[in-house]
Amino acid sequence: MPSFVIAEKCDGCKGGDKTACMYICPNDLMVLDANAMKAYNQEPDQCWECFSCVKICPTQAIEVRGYADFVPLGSSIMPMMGTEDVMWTCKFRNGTVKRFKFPIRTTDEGTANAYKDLQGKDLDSGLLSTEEADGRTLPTPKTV
Amino acid sequence: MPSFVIAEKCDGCKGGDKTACMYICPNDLMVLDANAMKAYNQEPDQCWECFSCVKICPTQAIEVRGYADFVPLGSSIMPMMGTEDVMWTCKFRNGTVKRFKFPIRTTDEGTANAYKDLQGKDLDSGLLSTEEADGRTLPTPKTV
Amino acid sequence: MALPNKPLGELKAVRDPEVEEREVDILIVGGGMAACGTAFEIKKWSGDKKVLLVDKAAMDRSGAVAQGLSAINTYIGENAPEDYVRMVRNDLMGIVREDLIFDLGCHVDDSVHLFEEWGLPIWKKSEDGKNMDGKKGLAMGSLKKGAKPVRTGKWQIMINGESYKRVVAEAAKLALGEDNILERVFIVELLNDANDPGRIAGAVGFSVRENKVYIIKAKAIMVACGGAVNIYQPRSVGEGKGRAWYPVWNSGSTYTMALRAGAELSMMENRFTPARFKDGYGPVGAWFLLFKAKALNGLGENFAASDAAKAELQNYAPYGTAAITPTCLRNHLMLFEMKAGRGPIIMDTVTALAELGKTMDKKELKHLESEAWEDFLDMTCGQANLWCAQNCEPEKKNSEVMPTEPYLLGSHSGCCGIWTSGPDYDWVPDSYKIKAKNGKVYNRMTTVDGLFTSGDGVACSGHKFSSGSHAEGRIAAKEMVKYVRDNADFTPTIKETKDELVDMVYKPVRVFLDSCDYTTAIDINPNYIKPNGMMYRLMKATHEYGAGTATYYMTSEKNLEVLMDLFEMMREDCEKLAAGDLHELMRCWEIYHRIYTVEAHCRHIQFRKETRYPGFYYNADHPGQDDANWFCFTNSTYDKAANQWNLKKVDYHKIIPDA
Amino acid sequence: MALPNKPLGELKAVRDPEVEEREVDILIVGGGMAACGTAFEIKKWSGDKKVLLVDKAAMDRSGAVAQGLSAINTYIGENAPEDYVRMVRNDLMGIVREDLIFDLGCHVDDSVHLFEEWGLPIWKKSEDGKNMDGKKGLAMGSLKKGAKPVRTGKWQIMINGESYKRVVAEAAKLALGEDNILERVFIVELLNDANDPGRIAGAVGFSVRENKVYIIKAKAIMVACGGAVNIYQPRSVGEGKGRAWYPVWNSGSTYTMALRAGAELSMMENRFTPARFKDGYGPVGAWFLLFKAKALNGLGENFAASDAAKAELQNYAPYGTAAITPTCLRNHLMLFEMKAGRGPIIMDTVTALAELGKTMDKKELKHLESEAWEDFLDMTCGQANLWCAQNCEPEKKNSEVMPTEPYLLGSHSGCCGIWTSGPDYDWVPDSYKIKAKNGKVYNRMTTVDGLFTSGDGVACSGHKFSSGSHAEGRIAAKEMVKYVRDNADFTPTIKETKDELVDMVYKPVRVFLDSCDYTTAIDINPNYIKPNGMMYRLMKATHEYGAGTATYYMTSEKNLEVLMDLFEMMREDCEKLAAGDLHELMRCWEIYHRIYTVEAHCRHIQFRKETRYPGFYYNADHPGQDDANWFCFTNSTYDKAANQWNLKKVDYHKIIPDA
Ligand SMILES: Cc1cc2c(cc1C)N(S(=O)(=O)O)[C@@H]1C(=O)NC(=O)N=C1N2C[C@H](O)[C@H](O)[C@H](O)COP(=O)(O)OP(=O)(O)OC[C@H]1O[C@@H](n2cnc3c(N)ncnc32)[C@H](O)[C@@H]1O
Ligand SMILES: Cc1cc2c(cc1C)N(S(=O)(=O)O)[C@@H]1C(=O)NC(=O)N=C1N2C[C@H](O)[C@H](O)[C@H](O)COP(=O)(O)OP(=O)(O)OC[C@H]1O[C@@H](n2cnc3c(N)ncnc32)[C@H](O)[C@@H]1O
Ligand SMILES: Nc1ncnc2c1ncn2[C@@H]1O[C@H](COP(=O)(O)O)[C@@H](O)[C@H]1O
Ligand SMILES: Nc1ncnc2c1ncn2[C@@H]1O[C@H](COP(=O)(O)O)[C@@H](O)[C@H]1O
Ligand SMILES: Nc1ncnc2c1ncn2[C@@H]1O[C@H](COP(=O)(O)O)[C@@H](O)[C@H]1O
Ligand code: SF4
Ligand code: SF4
Ligand code: SF4
Ligand code: SF4
Ligand code: NA
Repeated sequence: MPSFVIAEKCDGCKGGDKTACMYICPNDLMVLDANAMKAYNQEPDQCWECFSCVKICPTQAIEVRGYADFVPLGSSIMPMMGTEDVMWTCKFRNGTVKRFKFPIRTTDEGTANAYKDLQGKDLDSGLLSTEEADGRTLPTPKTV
Repeated sequence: MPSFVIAEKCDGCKGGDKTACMYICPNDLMVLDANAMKAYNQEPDQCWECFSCVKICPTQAIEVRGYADFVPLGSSIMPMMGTEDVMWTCKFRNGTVKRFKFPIRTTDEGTANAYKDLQGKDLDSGLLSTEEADGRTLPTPKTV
Repeated sequence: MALPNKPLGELKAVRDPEVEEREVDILIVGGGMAACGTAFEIKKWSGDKKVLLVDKAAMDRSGAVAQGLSAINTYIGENAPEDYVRMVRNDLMGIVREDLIFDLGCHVDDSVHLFEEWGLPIWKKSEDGKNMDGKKGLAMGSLKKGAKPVRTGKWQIMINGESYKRVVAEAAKLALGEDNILERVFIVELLNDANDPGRIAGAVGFSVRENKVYIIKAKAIMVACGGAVNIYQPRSVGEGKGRAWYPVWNSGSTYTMALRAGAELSMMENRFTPARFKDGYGPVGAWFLLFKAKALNGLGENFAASDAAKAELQNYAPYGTAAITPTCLRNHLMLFEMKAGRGPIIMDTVTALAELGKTMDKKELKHLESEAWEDFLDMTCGQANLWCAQNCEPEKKNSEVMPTEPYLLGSHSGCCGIWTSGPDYDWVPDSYKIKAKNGKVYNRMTTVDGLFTSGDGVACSGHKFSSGSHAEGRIAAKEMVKYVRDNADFTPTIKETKDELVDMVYKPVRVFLDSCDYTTAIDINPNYIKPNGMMYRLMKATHEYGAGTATYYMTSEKNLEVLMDLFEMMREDCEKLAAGDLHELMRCWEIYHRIYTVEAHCRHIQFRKETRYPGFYYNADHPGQDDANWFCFTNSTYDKAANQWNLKKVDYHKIIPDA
Repeated sequence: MALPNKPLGELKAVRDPEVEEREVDILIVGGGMAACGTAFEIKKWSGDKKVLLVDKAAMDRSGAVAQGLSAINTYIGENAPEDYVRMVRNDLMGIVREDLIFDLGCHVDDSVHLFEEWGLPIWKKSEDGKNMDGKKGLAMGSLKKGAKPVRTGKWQIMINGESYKRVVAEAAKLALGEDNILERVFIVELLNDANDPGRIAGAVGFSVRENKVYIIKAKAIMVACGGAVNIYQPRSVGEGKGRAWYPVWNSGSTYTMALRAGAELSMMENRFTPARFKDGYGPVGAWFLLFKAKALNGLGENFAASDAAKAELQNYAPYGTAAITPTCLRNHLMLFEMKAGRGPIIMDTVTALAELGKTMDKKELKHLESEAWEDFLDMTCGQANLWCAQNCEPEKKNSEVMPTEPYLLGSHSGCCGIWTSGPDYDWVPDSYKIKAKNGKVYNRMTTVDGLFTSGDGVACSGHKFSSGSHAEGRIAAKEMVKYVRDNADFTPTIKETKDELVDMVYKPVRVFLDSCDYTTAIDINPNYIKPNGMMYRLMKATHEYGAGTATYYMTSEKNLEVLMDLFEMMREDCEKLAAGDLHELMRCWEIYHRIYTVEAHCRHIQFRKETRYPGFYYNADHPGQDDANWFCFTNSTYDKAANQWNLKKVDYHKIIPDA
């Protein structure tokens, strides 16, 4: 299910030298043609259809079409990312449309508690930093 | 085992609009880049390794390298066409070289007897034209 | 670098091609062995009739023999044509058209004699019984004059066939005249007569060299476009997809075009999955027959000679117990080993050559080595390179053999194809004679009036090979002329308008041009599918559900049901095939032809509720042979207006008694 | 058009890259679940030590969780860690490292609690026992505070995990600091200490964004590059090659780099060939466990519940007869049906949803439908699209399931990987404790001093999944700090010169530049091989000889022998790998890593003369389990100077008694 870029919609991330799709693709597939200022998938047969590029593109320029190997034509699925939810539009080959909304995160982006101030105490114990802070003790198994 | 063209050796058949390799490839793979005046195989994964292009190229610019799928690197086989014989040079991965010469035809090119003057007589018989000329009769099987 | 959203190919396709209309008496579609036979023969009979031959490639190297051949597998010689029928019948598990086979057996040698006259080097036996190559052998005189060929089996003779096709094409072209030949034109569809849909009236195709559509009217047409390759996933799926055993460029045009024109196909369930040297697909016949090599399983056993194998062959008596084990059963035994994990199967070239070498001097040994390499270099060059790459000298190192992916063909050791009329002899059963509208019988005519076939196109008569295909093309040539003579007042009329035909042929180009700018990469576009993508889709479907190598050639009722749905969707999606250049336009039509052909194959398997050819395919729900219900032909037609397949049983007649 | 002999790719490779040298205390290679755990934890202990994390991709979406996940498969919760050990032991047919598993079971929940705090939506049970999604479920409070998760099985909990990786990476990056992170740098090789080859001293890699080689010295290194994918021919071989079940971009770097650095691997014969929805590779766990669906064979039978199946499972007691059938045996039963031609195997979604629907109102039904789709949309989007393309609504139409091609991994339901030290507790058997040169034991340290691993890298301890991998990365983080503290006077020294390292990393670029002008097409050149070609070569070899899907996962001694020769030639031919751009340079190194990894896998299969995991693979020459000889770990090392593999047996210890 390789991703493709809709020529008209892609603005090359306005010329930033690190486009969103290039930045995100875990398989290094998305590249920018600097002359055309448009992106493309350079190796469609290595695309995992992970939709990372689709979800991140600021102009909704990226979609995916089913792998030729086994996906009949005519369907599509497209995510719309919000801050809290993702909304999926699923179009069937026969025209049926289904929409689904799912939560994606319950906190604001950037606010994950990294426990930056937490400093571990006993480096020789088996406890992780937060476990130590919680005062946990480790069990010993009943062995044979 | 896709064919490839050695850039330096190909002269684009001196600019004829019908190059030898394009003319012959049974799978329509060889094409000429008219700007570069050099040929290339446009669809290597549909090459039958039939060597037709290799054999016909007037400058010996075409060779074949084993399909990546299953052929270890380093070997080569190369035909040299004569009017009566073909001479093969077979190089092994380990350096061994074998040469073989085989007849290819026992008459001069262009002289195949097409029996142009032979006209059949009895269109309603089962005999082919040369059979009729030879005075053959057709057997009837012993049936069950 | 530019965006990769430009059409590839050096010859871009344009929306509106030129159109060239032609009108001839006889049209020959194809330029292979059969068509060359037709081309050689036809002018001897046709007088002032107009004949045109159209080949998608260049006749010098088109079709299955492009690369050459190292043997002619059908030469009757000193044998009786009755025995030839018996051999073919046994190899194909009893159900064949004995009229066609006997008829072919009566003519094939004449073509072989012509080949020799034209310059094809044929090995000869010297007076002291040694093998002489085709050049040295000239000293012994010609076959026609009684010189002895080098026989591998009872029917096969050895040649130096590197230029086999060039020689045969030369005679064909000289006989027909260059003016009557169009090369690099791909025929897309046969056209029925506007006034009589049961009759053929023309064909439509296009040039892969310029933007031009050809509309050709004809009274009689020969369709001889060879068999079907790359309809199943091959054993190599990268670059190696091209390395099919049979010619990768033959795409089932024969069967699909006939089917869509309304012709009846027969025995399309039959297929060929030859055992070949693994991956390189080099021939094994010479190794088994000439060099007397044995195939061993992973444990080093000559499994085919084991008691277990003999017992298994008993289950398929009388075929399995005949002197020569049928090709499918040879595979069956091999597959049994492979499935049990007793692979790889090894051709013991080392022992074979050592045995032969025992009675040979140095020079003879050298000659023997050369013969072994010639077998590959004259017909499967890549196998020779594979040996080089593996550092394999056959006298020192054995090689693996394995059955290939399935092919559909009617001239080699398979028998699928188009149902044709037998000759109009007394001894031919009436039900084998197709009556044309005028009440007459034309040998090798299909059930569509005026449409003939030969070579891989003729059903129920395998083991013709190169020589038989040529002879059959000649037989049909004469019959076509007869048909045209008898239908002198027929004027072919085409229902479709010129524009409708151009719209059909160039549809993939328009689909492409309508949408190609939409995305930034030319091959990934939601509005169309490239033929390459459709090819993968087809291959995966048949591979997995249609008894491909994925399942060791096993299918079942349920799997076939799934497959039929997949075919239907593929054919719907073919409306969105897209071509940016002329080469790709050909690929579009090829995949379209492949889909119909392999669908016919799988529908026949589905219809025949038995496993007639163990080793070629298995139907898990109907594992054995069922002679009570299925000792018959299965024939199919397709109604293209209604998209409807019809299958039926057709009686078999035994003509030639057992020996 | 220009000749197609120009290098592709937007970022061309140049002959002489820049070099950046770095020196840190701790290097984390990888940025997936495990590495994020390490990154989160390490600064809590490391004080002023320098830490660097290097990921080939962007941590927000790198590794296996890029696409999201719809469940966390390891959450101990109300269960006992002892039971967790028993479950893993049974699923992996008895031979596992119970110390590692128990240890993991003690820490995994802490990571899950963090995930929830960071914002990962986790489903909850409402007071009346209904399922609430991760947003609505917030009302029930957090897991840590005692809220009840929605359990599918005993160990799995449902989440809305679309942004799982983004959330986890955010915390990791905040904790470690952007300055200590290098993205888009591919690590090629780990480097041993010049003075002590049994110790790790650094790593070398390159940027895929600019022509730059990184040489990084470190005292302790974590290698956590995930599992290995596309080492066997996948079930789709065209565009669909990318649609692996596990992440196609994880290429065995973990195993190969460790192996080449001298680390001992263990249980590399283990593999995972999960049953998945056919082709789309959508997860089945929720369907079996949450929706209670059954898998049917082609005859409509619930084959796994048949008497024959029960009898078959008896053969693998006690594993086969446990309450939960081991994953490999579930496959085994399915394969038996498929091989007999009783496919396709169908997940009966229609009946399952109808059953559940019986007790539901309209709104609940709608929610159920949404849950079914969410399972795909949150982790295997393409499967959802496949349903759309097939017009498949799971309440109306069933879908096919099938086992995939083999994957190598140590965190999901497989257990291959690197042999590591257990924790230094009294109850841990001595032979499970690896002593560093200083005599101390560092949990999750490999047999190479200073080299640690976690997640997919740790052998003999499967069923960690996303949560366990994260927790394990945290465990190892602390141990690495301890190691650095204890080895304060160690100065890593690299034997190879800067030039030697650049020569090694950029060799494919130079091979390319030396020859690329020779032919007119960039991919076909006799002087080099592109990584894509080598990938096909590898996949075909393992597919056919190494128990790939070609043979229903069957191999044999003979087949393995052939395969070992093929590997050797592949590794020789890797000297001619060629890269025209930076992306292709990564592909070169990936295929290199894949070859070593899968060779290790196949050598382990060859060494272990039994079939421990029927359903994952079969050795035809050793079909059964042989507890007398093979109830042990198998460990391997590779001597890169001598190109020599060494395999041995290692004792297994039962720690946790049966229940
Ligand atoms: C490929 C191959 C074939 C053989 C063998 C080994 C190998 C590796 N072996 S061994 O295995 O035993 O080794 C044989 C052998 O040694 N001896 C022998 O006699 N025959 C062997 N064959 C079989 C014969 O070659 C075969 O029986 C005949 O060639 C069949 O003749 P014919 O039916 O005419 O098919 P063709 O392939 O020659 O020609 C097809 C033509 O059609 C053209 N074409 C196709 N589609 C078209 C379209 N749509 N429009 C226009 N033209 C369109 C083609 O260009 C071609 O001209
Ligand atoms: C792909 C996938 C995975 C899972 C599932 C379904 C699917 C479709 N399922 S279900 O089936 O049950 O549905 C699970 C599920 O629902 N629940 C669950 O908890 N876990 C599941 N997993 C398993 C977990 O995801 C898995 O256990 C962990 O992610 C393993 O963690 P780790 O060992 O860290 O591997 P990683 O893939 O996350 O990260 C690898 C990193 O290495 C980088 N990398 C790789 N090579 C490198 C190199 N040479 N140089 C530099 N960096 C280099 C990668 O970029 C990445 O950062
Ligand atoms: N083992 C065998 N026994 C008998 N005939 C064979 C055998 N192998 C090949 N042949 C025949 O030899 C010819 C060439 O075989 P092949 O190379 O398999 O196409 C065909 O006529 C085959 O039927
Ligand atoms: N049929 C089953 N029986 C028991 N557990 C299963 C079954 N299918 C999947 N699982 C478990 O459910 C989780 C997710 O499964 P999967 O989707 O197969 O990765 C894993 O923990 C599996 O072991
Ligand atoms: N229902 C089954 N599922 C999986 N394997 C089976 C089953 N029944 C038998 N087997 C295995 O299949 C092989 C052949 O068994 P049988 O057909 O009973 O001789 C043996 O290895 C059995 O262990
Ligand atoms: S993220 Fe979207 S807009 Fe930006 S370069 Fe990629 S496709 Fe174009
Ligand atoms: S879908 Fe995923 S793998 Fe494919 S191009 Fe987009 S980010 Fe890359
Ligand atoms: S035949 Fe040879 S010289 Fe002529 S265009 Fe082809 S490669 Fe070039
Ligand atoms: S070897 Fe044959 S198929 Fe390949 S390009 Fe040359 S002529 Fe065409
Ligand atoms: Na979920």
